Amino acid sequence: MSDKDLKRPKSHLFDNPKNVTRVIRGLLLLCLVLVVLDAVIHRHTAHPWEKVFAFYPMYGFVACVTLVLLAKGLRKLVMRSDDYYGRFEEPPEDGPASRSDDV
Amino acid sequence: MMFNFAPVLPLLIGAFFAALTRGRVRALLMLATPVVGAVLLYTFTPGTTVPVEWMGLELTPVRVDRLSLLFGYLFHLAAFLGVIYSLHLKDTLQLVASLAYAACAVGAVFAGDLLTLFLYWEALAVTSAALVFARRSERAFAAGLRYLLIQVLSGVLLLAGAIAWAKGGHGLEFGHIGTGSIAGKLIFVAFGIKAGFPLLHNWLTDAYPEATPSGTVFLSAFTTKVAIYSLARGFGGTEMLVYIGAAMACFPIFYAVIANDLRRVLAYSLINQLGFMVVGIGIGTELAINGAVAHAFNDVLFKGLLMMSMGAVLHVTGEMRGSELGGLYKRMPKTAILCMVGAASISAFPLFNGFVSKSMIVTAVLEEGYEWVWLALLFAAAGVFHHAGIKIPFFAFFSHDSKHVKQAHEPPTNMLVAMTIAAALCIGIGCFPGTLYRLLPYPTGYSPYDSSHVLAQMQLLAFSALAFLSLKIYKIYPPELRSVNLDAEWIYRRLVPNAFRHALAAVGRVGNQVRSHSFRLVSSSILALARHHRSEGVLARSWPTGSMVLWVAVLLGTTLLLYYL
Amino acid sequence: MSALDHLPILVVLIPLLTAVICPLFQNGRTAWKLALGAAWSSFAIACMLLHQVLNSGTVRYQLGGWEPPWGIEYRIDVLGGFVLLIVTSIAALVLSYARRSVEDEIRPGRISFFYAAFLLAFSGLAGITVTGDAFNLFVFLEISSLSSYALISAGRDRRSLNAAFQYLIMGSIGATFILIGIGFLYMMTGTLNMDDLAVRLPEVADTRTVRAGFAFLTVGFGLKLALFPLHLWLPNAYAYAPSVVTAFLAATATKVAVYALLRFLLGIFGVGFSLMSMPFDMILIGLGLAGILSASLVAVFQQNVKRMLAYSSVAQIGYIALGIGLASHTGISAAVMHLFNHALMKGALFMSLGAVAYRVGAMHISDFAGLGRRMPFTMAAIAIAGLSLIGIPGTAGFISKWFLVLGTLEQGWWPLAVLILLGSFLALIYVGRILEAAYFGTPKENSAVREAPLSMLIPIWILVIANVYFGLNTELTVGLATQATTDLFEALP
Amino acid sequence: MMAFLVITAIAAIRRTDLFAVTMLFGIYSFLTAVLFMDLDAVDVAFTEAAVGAGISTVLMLSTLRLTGRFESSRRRNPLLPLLVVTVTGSALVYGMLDAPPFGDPQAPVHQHVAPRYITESPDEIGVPNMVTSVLASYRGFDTLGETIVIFTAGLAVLLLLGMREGQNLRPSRLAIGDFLVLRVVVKVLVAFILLYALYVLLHGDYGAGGGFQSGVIFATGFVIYDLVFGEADVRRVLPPRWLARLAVAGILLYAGVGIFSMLAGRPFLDYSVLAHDPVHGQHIGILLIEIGVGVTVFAVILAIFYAFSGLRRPSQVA
Repeated sequence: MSDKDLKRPKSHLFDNPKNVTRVIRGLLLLCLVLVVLDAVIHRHTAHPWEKVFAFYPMYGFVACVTLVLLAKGLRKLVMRSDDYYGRFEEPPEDGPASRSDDV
Repeated sequence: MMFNFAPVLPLLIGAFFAALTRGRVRALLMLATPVVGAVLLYTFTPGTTVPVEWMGLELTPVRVDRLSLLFGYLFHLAAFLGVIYSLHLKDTLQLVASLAYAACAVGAVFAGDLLTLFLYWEALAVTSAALVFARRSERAFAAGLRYLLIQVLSGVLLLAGAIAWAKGGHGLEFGHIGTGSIAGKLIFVAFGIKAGFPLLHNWLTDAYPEATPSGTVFLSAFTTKVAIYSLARGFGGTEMLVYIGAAMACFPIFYAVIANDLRRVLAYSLINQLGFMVVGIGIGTELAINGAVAHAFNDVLFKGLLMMSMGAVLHVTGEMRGSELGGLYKRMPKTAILCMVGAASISAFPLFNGFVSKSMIVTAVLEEGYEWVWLALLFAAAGVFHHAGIKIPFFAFFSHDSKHVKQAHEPPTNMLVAMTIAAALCIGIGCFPGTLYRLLPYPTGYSPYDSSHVLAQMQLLAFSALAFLSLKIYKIYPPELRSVNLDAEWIYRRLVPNAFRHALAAVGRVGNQVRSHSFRLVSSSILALARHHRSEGVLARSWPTGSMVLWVAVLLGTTLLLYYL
Repeated sequence: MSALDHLPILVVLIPLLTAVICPLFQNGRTAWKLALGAAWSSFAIACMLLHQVLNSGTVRYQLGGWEPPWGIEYRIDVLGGFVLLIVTSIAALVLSYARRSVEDEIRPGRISFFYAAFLLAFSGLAGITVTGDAFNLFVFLEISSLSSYALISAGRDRRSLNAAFQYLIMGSIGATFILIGIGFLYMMTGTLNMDDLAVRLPEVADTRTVRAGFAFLTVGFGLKLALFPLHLWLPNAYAYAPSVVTAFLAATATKVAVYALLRFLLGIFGVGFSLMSMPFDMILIGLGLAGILSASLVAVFQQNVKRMLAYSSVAQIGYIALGIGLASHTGISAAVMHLFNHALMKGALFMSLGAVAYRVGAMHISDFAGLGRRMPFTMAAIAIAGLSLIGIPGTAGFISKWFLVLGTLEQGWWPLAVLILLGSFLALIYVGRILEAAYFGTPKENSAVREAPLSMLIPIWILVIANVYFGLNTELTVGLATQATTDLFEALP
Repeated sequence: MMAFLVITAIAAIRRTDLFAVTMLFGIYSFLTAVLFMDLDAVDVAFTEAAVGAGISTVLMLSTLRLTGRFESSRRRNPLLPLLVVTVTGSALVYGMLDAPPFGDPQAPVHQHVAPRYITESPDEIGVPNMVTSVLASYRGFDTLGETIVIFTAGLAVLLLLGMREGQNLRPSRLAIGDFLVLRVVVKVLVAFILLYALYVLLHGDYGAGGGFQSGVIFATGFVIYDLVFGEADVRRVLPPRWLARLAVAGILLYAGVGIFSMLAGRPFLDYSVLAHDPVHGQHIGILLIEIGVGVTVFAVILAIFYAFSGLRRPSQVA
């Protein structure tokens, strides 16, 4: 793969938005299958809550959303500038704090 | 006599010769060292102890049992991987320190008494601090000093506890201690510092991101695992640990989500994983202890793998902040894949090693009826996937293309080899957990792969991923920002110094206004303490002879009066 | 009498007479060889004596053939033999190391005088440890003090004159106080022999005169051993003296003063009087603690490394005083052990500083920048001895601190233990400062500093290895210290 | 007498004129010596007179010529020191009230060790002066120690100032030497001083005196001669190098006696082996060591004096 990279430096796997969409669709499909399996497979449970339909999927989803939202809130509380504890030698860097969350 | 140091010797000798040799000889030597050590361990029979008398104390420098043997093998394995990973280095300080550090960790788990444990405990502090210092930046130096202070503090507490424990008539033997006595509490806190208990954890998230690339690989393997071992031996079944562990498993993930430095993310996730182990120890059933120990074993592998992959990125780009990285899969595909293996392992995907140990702990928690703790662990497990499983690879290798993509390339072969071995072990243990289970302290009939477990875990993880995806798509996910996030370290890095300053100022003001003698006394004595001891302070100055003589007279008068009384 | 019976006097007489002969040689090299021979033979004799003492109990020798209490008696017990061993071994090592350092720091015409004075100081200290006569002890104290003043004033730095002068004044006051104390004791008992004093004192112990004498002795020895706040002469004296002198005095002089204190206060007055019925234990603990904390704190801020370690010596004396003040078997053994261990580490440290002075010529902490690379062996020696100073396990310093902490806990005074550890922590900081400069500082560009010569490195490393060896194998130190303490406790009701 | 002593001491502290202070010190020593006489301690008084009033005054005077005459004065608040000293002093006096009364024959001092010195020393040692027999024989080793203390002092001065050899010497013209009367008197006096010193040395067994005092007096003689006639003459008689050798020789003589007794199978400094009759041996031993002490003391004092006067020379040339 790396050899190919060198020859065609501009086209990588996720440079093509179609591939990204594929991944997303794959994940959605997986989720669906897993929920369906929950209904199909008989599971032995140790705790009453486990018997609730789709307990794990819901818990996982809710937990993560809560986590992120709380963390964002936490950021308001604890985030400080980079040199809060005093300035140290700066790694080679240019420009102000850049955002990097554009998928 | 030789046997007193036997488990430590190979690594120690290796460290010694690593200091003297260079180049290929040193590489071979350092590779051979952990292998020889591991073979030596193989000759030990569990149940061996060697009593030694030292300073009138009955000591047991070496005690071999299943628990210590398991950790012994683990540390040799970790040292072996670490050595491979750092083969390209020419920095003698780092190489010597890392082998010596591994040696101390091995010594600590074979220590049969508290004093020997303390010796290795402090040696661990010093040798590991060297790995932080070896980064040789101002930042690393400051972080290393803070790290060293806290580590030494832990040692001091351990020593104090050990003395009190011995005074309590228990002898120095390192067995079950419990938190019943003052001594036990002291030792508990000492272990807790090294295990990264909440509010005592800051040395970890502070220093690990500042160490050298390979230094952090070593750091993540030893110190905390020694603490886990010590907790397992000294405080198995202490209920408080269940709650402490649950807290440890949960709170760091919030920080991990917003931390920018990816190795800091891993440091927080290390605490989170330690939380699982601590819960297991706190529950104290055979299954739980087995789970904790097995998880410690696996954590060394997958956390090592993740640290190695991040170290590789740092090595190649010189950058570790998530906000400045991204898109590296184009240039470092092998590293990216290996990193994802580590991410899958830490997230406990079935067929990866995290799964086979984490599920033991979770099962044990449920068996003992800790309902809320179980929910907390589930939450933590989902969170792990979120920050370590997705965030690390995503921001380092995918996300947007950073400016580093142009110059990036695969790391040196030795790094790749080390990562490959670790990844292979992660998958190997994940697929065939029986080998690991046979090494555990208690016999186990546990089987992780039943449909319920696998399905539940897959559902949990898949929907966590879904959550990440949707948050990302709806732009709710917090962006990576260059920032410092306050943590408990703020107390000693900011609050205490500031409070001290403010208190002084306030005390001075109040003193002026109210002319209150007591306040002035406090303020002036604190100020005086600082002022008088500076190099030109009263207590440090050269004195005129007359004043010295005056002191003599004062002292003579005082003693005379005291003696007449 | 066979030659073996004469050992107690020979151990003092050999260096003493060699010292007297030394000035006759204009050639410093010859004087050095003589001194070296004398020191090593004293060391050999000290070993034999200690062996004798351990095998057959206290060794006695009647000078002039007059039996005590009429004549002067030499009397070596375990404690004396132990301290004698410290003094002779350090003297032998320091002298082995001395040649190049002395040639570098002392004017050529005065080298033989220097060695003579050195040997006089040495024999004075050795004399104190072997004598069993209170006045004779004073005489040897005078010999050692007087020659110490001379040795200190021989420093290159002009400030050494002032330092020596202050030491002279303070030392003389100390000596006078000791003399007055001895005088009071003589007045009340009519004898000068230590054993005899010990027998006759209890009858008159309740008089104010004896107590006044006790106070004089306390303060006099306090001055000599640089007990806080009587330590003010010490930092400058150590900082500006020639390297060899600092190494020798720091490792031995205060130790011998502590020995004399122990001998008088415990051997003569008895533990019961000194530490139980007098508040002396409280004085020692208070001042010892103040010394540990204050002097360590000062050391943290010092810029001159030699002065930093001098303050650290004051702090270490604090530990010893604290140990004695605990008035328990463990505490006093800890103090005795610390005598030995402190001699090992301070000897090694100051000798290494001497090597730095030899190559670099300056003692400011900035002069140490980058020496970790330029003088790796010297700096490694400083590092290891520094660790021992902090009390890192595996080094000798740990052993005595361990026993000290044990002693405080035995009494249930755990806050004291915490403060002792705080002292160690301060030591960590100041030693850390040196090492930081040496290993992380950037060296001055123009300097072409090389590693110290082998003739200096070998003695340094013998001490460094001893620091580690006695940290691991504690049989000798702990055994001797415990036995010496037992003897002190059992000597008297 | 005590009152005089105190007054002198206070006066010495208050004066800033160093010359006057030196003189006051001389007076102080002399008063002390008289006080010792009063207490029947003839030997001590003799020593105090010779050292305190004699040689140290001379040395201080010659130092004064090197430095200035007046003290550079610095005033500090004397109240605190005064308070401390008063408290301590009164505590001491209070302590002393408990001591056995002065001159009490029942005092422990007179009861324990001393009786043997008094009653048996004539038989054991055969020297009428009991002080001499205590110092030189019973406690002979202390005396060796003290001699070495003196030697150390000399060594210290040499180490500090170095020893100058006499090649660049010339008879110096000192103001003090210009008076003819002084010259004549001193010339005559010096002979007597030296003779007296010898007497004190050899007569030490019987009357007050001994090697120490004799050495001091001997040295005083040389110093006076030097002060008046310049150092060249004295140095020609006794070059500095010889002084060092003399000092060494004195101690070696002393220690040699001890070593001889060791070789003879007795403890160090046991004089009884020096002759067939132990008492006679003691006698010889004491004489020998007194000579040793005298020689060393003399040589050291003179060497110190040389060292200081050697310092003076360059400044005069300049």
